[in-house]
Amino acid sequence: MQTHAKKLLVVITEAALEKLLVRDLRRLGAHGYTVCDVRGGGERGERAADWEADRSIRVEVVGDEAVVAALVEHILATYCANYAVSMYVTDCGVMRPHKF
Amino acid sequence: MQTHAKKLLVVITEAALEKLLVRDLRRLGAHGYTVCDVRGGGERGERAADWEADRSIRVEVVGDEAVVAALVEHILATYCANYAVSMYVTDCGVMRPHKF
Amino acid sequence: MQTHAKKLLVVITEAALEKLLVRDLRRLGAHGYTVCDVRGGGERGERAADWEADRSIRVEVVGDEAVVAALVEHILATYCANYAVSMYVTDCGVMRPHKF
Amino acid sequence: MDVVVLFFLLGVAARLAGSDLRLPEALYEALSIYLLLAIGIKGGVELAGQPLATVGPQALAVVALGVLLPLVAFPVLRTVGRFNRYDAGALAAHYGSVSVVTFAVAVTFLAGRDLEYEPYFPVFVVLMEAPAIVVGIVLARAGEPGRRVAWGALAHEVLLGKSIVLLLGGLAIGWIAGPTGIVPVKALFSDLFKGVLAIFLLEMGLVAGGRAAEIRRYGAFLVAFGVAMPVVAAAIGIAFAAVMDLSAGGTLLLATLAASASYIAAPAALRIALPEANPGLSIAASLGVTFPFNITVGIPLYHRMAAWAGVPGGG
Amino acid sequence: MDVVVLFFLLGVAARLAGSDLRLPEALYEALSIYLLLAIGIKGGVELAGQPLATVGPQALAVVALGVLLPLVAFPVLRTVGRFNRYDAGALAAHYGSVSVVTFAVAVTFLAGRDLEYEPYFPVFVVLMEAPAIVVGIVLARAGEPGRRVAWGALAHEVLLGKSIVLLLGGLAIGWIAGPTGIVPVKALFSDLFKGVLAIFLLEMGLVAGGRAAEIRRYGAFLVAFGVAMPVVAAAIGIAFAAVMDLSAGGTLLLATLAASASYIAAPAALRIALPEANPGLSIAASLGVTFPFNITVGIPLYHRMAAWAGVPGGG
Amino acid sequence: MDVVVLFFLLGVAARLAGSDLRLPEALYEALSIYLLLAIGIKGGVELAGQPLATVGPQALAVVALGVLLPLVAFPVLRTVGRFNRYDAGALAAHYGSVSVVTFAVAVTFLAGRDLEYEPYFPVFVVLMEAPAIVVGIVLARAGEPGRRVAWGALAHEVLLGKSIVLLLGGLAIGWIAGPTGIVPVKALFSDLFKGVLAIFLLEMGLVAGGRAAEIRRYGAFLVAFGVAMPVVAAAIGIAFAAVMDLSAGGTLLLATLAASASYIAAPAALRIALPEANPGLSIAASLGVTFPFNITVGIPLYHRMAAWAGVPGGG
Ligand SMILES: Nc1ncnc2c1ncn2[C@@H]1O[C@H](COP(=O)(O)O)[C@@H](O)[C@H]1O
Ligand SMILES: Nc1ncnc2c1ncn2[C@@H]1O[C@H](COP(=O)(O)O)[C@@H](O)[C@H]1O
Ligand SMILES: Nc1ncnc2c1ncn2[C@@H]1O[C@H](COP(=O)(O)O)[C@@H](O)[C@H]1O
Ligand code: NA
Ligand code: NA
Ligand code: NA
Repeated sequence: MQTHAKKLLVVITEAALEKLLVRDLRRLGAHGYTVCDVRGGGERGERAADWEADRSIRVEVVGDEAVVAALVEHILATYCANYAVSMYVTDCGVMRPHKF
Repeated sequence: MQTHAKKLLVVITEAALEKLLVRDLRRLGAHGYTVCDVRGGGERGERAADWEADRSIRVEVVGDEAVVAALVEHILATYCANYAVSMYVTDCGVMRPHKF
Repeated sequence: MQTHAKKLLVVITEAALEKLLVRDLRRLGAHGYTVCDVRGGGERGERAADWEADRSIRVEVVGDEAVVAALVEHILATYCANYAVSMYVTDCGVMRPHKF
Repeated sequence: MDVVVLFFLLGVAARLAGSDLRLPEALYEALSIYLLLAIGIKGGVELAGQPLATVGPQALAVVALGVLLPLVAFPVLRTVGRFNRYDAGALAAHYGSVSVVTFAVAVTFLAGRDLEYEPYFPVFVVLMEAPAIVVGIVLARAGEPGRRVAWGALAHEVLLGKSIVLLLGGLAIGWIAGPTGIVPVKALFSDLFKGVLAIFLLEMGLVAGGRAAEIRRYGAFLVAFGVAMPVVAAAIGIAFAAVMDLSAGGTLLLATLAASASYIAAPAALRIALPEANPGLSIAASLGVTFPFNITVGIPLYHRMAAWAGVPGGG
Repeated sequence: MDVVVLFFLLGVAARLAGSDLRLPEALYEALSIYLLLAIGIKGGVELAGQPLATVGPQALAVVALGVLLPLVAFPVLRTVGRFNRYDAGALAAHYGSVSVVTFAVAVTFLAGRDLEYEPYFPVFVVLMEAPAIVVGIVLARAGEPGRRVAWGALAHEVLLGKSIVLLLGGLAIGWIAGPTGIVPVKALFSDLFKGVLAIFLLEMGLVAGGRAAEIRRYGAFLVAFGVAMPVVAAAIGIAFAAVMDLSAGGTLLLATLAASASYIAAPAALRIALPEANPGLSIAASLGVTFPFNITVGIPLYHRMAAWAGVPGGG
Repeated sequence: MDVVVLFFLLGVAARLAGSDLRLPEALYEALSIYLLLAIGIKGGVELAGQPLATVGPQALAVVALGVLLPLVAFPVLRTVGRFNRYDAGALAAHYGSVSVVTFAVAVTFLAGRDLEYEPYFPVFVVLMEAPAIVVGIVLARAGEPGRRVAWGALAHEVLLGKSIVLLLGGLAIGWIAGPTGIVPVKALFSDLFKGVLAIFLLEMGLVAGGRAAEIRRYGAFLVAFGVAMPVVAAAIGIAFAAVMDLSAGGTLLLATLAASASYIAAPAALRIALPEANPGLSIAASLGVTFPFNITVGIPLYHRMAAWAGVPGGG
């Protein structure tokens, strides 16, 4: 199995940001993204998803290190001050490098 | 924390493939799998999950490198030409190696 | 992109354990967690989520190696004998290390 | 056969034929919330003006019935069924507790035959949820003096679970609002009841049909127990009804409650309080065998049994 | 314009205006399950006491209509539309099969005008689901003798899919229960039918409105086909209805079934059986063009066409 | 107490008792879509044949009321409450805007007492959604000339949000269909309204009950504001109603709209347009304090206040 090294960025944040994040990541060069509805808790308390304002999403982006770095930078600067945001990055390998 | 090295394969694809993929991965030696409903976008456009044909799933399989490689091979050969499919692989560690 | 090394623990288990796990992970020092509803199959058969007792969750915790190790230990000792549980650990990098 | 039962059979048939048809989880949840509330409300409205002097002793008898049934089931499961203590305790708990949907089908059965019953019966449903679960756990844990049961967590799980909160809440709402106060919500909670029950039964049929392979795996004893236990329980229920001096309709309802096996409250509680028990086993028996048996064959049979036992106005 | 169509237009307008309004997926699922069951039940209840001698030959004619329509569409799509064989086959399959919701809107149209129709029409809906899908696949695969179609999997997908299971199941329930047996569930399945249809049409409007960009991308031919094909198909349907000796209402319904394009059963089946076809294309045409056309302009037009063709009692 | 309010109290009680009961998110969504549409449709049907000459000036007054209320609230929040400008602006926006469900409870209150009101009131609900949100944001941003507000995005969020699209859409459908055209969907949108409202209130009770800890954390001022502000706003609303020459029922409705605080449109809009504000604060106040206060104590109180103020036919 021959794979090509990419980065996987996972962002867990408020559902209200979904539209904004998708627009941003497209603009910053990501080729795609995947969103999933989640609930959870962190610094900013429990987000039990039992009310519209309490819903959270988990956004996953596979991309080149540069794209992921730009995205991370942008999210830190734009959203982290005022929104519940968690982010982490892992290494990953893909089969068709042009896709990501 | 002593862990045993395994591979994690993540496949994001059309919901229509769920049954087929589960059958395939069982046949190719995976001991288990986890599926989650997602939405997203990529090469083949937005899959907003607002219509039956537009639903996507995220399938996660932890297994030995050989099993994951066989699965990747099979998916590339069988589904990638005609379906929206994204795949990536990461390293992971498990506690009970016989399980995966 | 400067990141700080952390561990990501993923636990896939029965929905009945959600409340217990969240309580446990808070107690053992995790700063947060994210939960997602999933379905799947493994050693203990298919969990198709078509019935209350058949629902599964996927819990994600990012934390220091020590916290994750303690959590893994606790889960192995407390739940693995009697519940459907899968766990794996991967390396990950975070931007704001104090958060996790 | 009542039309609602046909929906159940459709679900079973679709699943056995291999259809992937499934109702969304949220719909299943919504329907079960509706049914519990509606049953509670109906009972509550009629509770106004009931002589509590009668209900009190009857309520005690109903709790006693809930305690007795698992005590009957457990030894059979241990000796004839050769189950380990955990599985035997769990099964005993399921069969001593009750199924609200089976109760609803029995109420529909009575309505189709214009048979009256004590209107405060939903109170009995609430009272029979918990006792058998406690008894089943005690039986399973009896041989392990070292292990302590987290009774607090268990009480929380059962008493504050969906079934009891919504049934009791509905009872309270119906009782406070009374026959005139409830009118604004009747179009939803009363007129649509049987239609909603029908859709819920379709889903139950799909789930029950999906247990076929599991039932085959667990073998003949489980099927035999899943059929015989409700009949025995119904007979005991009819005896209790006679002592409690219930109407013909009430006798059928008590027999049905005794015969029915829980598949909502009990599984949830036992997964936490008795994790050693195999949850697939209890669900296969209660949902895959006993539930279908009760709503197709059982209820009419218990109606007959009541008549044989000399209940006036019985089948 | 019937009130239910206004809900569709609201959905389209909201989406075109850029609103993010969406109905939860589970609600969409729940409503579609309800509609299929309700349509089936209604037909089943009236099926009791129908002379099967009449229905038999008519049923054959309906299947023939389902086979014929894709044969008409395919060459046009290949030559004029210049689609590859897969896309042409898929589109032909969609347009030969039927849309249950379009059918429901036509039934509402008749009800508003007190026009009678053959009560067993839901049987025809079931019969027209599958044939065109098979024909469309055969047409697409004809040039590839090496490729074999997994007919077993396809049959499973179509015959055990949501549409046919629920329509047939509803028919069976209605037929077994009969006019009196069905009474307990009428408040849900009959009284609420049009309201539920309205909400479903709101969702359809949102989805159809969301296809605007895609339709623009696929170009003028697709729009022209999406409007012309249903009109031609309706004319063929009216001719069949004349031969079958259907009532005025039945003629409109058969014209509408012919004119309608599938967007539930066909897409699901073709994604598995004809993966080379672009699913966006068929959905854009059937849901984005033909469905709106049929429920706003088409149904009244086919009513007129039937009158022109001399159907007694037509518009 | 109206029966629908009992459902709210059941939700609060269940949550405070520690029950995990929750309605599925999709059900909550479905019910809120239904309620908005149903309220709109009802208003739209009655709008036909209303003299627009009267409605026009009243509409202007209603917008003025929406602008005035946050201007009253903001200085109090800044000085007495010592909130930062963002939180003060956000709270002011929530309290100037409206709660559709509180409005629905007030309508139910009137129906139970056979009191008439201007049938076009849903138009006022639409008109009062947005102005206070704009004013609240302007107040919060006033001290920061450097920051520009993305008014376009805000307009999109508010005007094309669920509340306004469905209310306006319902109004349009009701208005176009008229009293006879609407008949086919009445069984769903009219007969079931109060039952659906009851279940929605159960969910609101669960959510409100879940805010108890948060409310305690934010302290006494928030609770005092959450009770006093609606009473003051209701008084202002009654004064406006007198000027606008509204009926007794209309006076109560306007008082209720003034007193009610938004928890759907405002939170969504402010999270985007005023992210510095703590969303938990506004929700705790509007949903945890003001909503329960209004539907239990407030509405009857405003009815009395209107009578004291000399509105004929008032409580
Ligand atoms: N340590 C963590 N591990 C996993 N998920 C987390 C963690 N911390 C926070 N989250 C998720 O990120 C969301 C926002 O986090 P916060 O900004 O810390 O409140 C939470 O609601 C969780 O879903
Ligand atoms: N770069 C990416 N990162 C994360 N998910 C992706 C990415 N590209 C595609 N996906 C997901 O995979 C699905 C199919 O991708 P595609 O075949 O590229 O259209 C999309 O709908 C996304 O959910
Ligand atoms: N190899 C695997 N890869 C991914 N998920 C798994 C795997 N094995 C088990 N799971 C998940 O973990 C749950 C419990 O596993 P088990 O205890 O093996 O039955 C399953 O229902 C799956 O959702
Ligand atoms: Na029982
Ligand atoms: Na057709
Ligand atoms: Na207000």
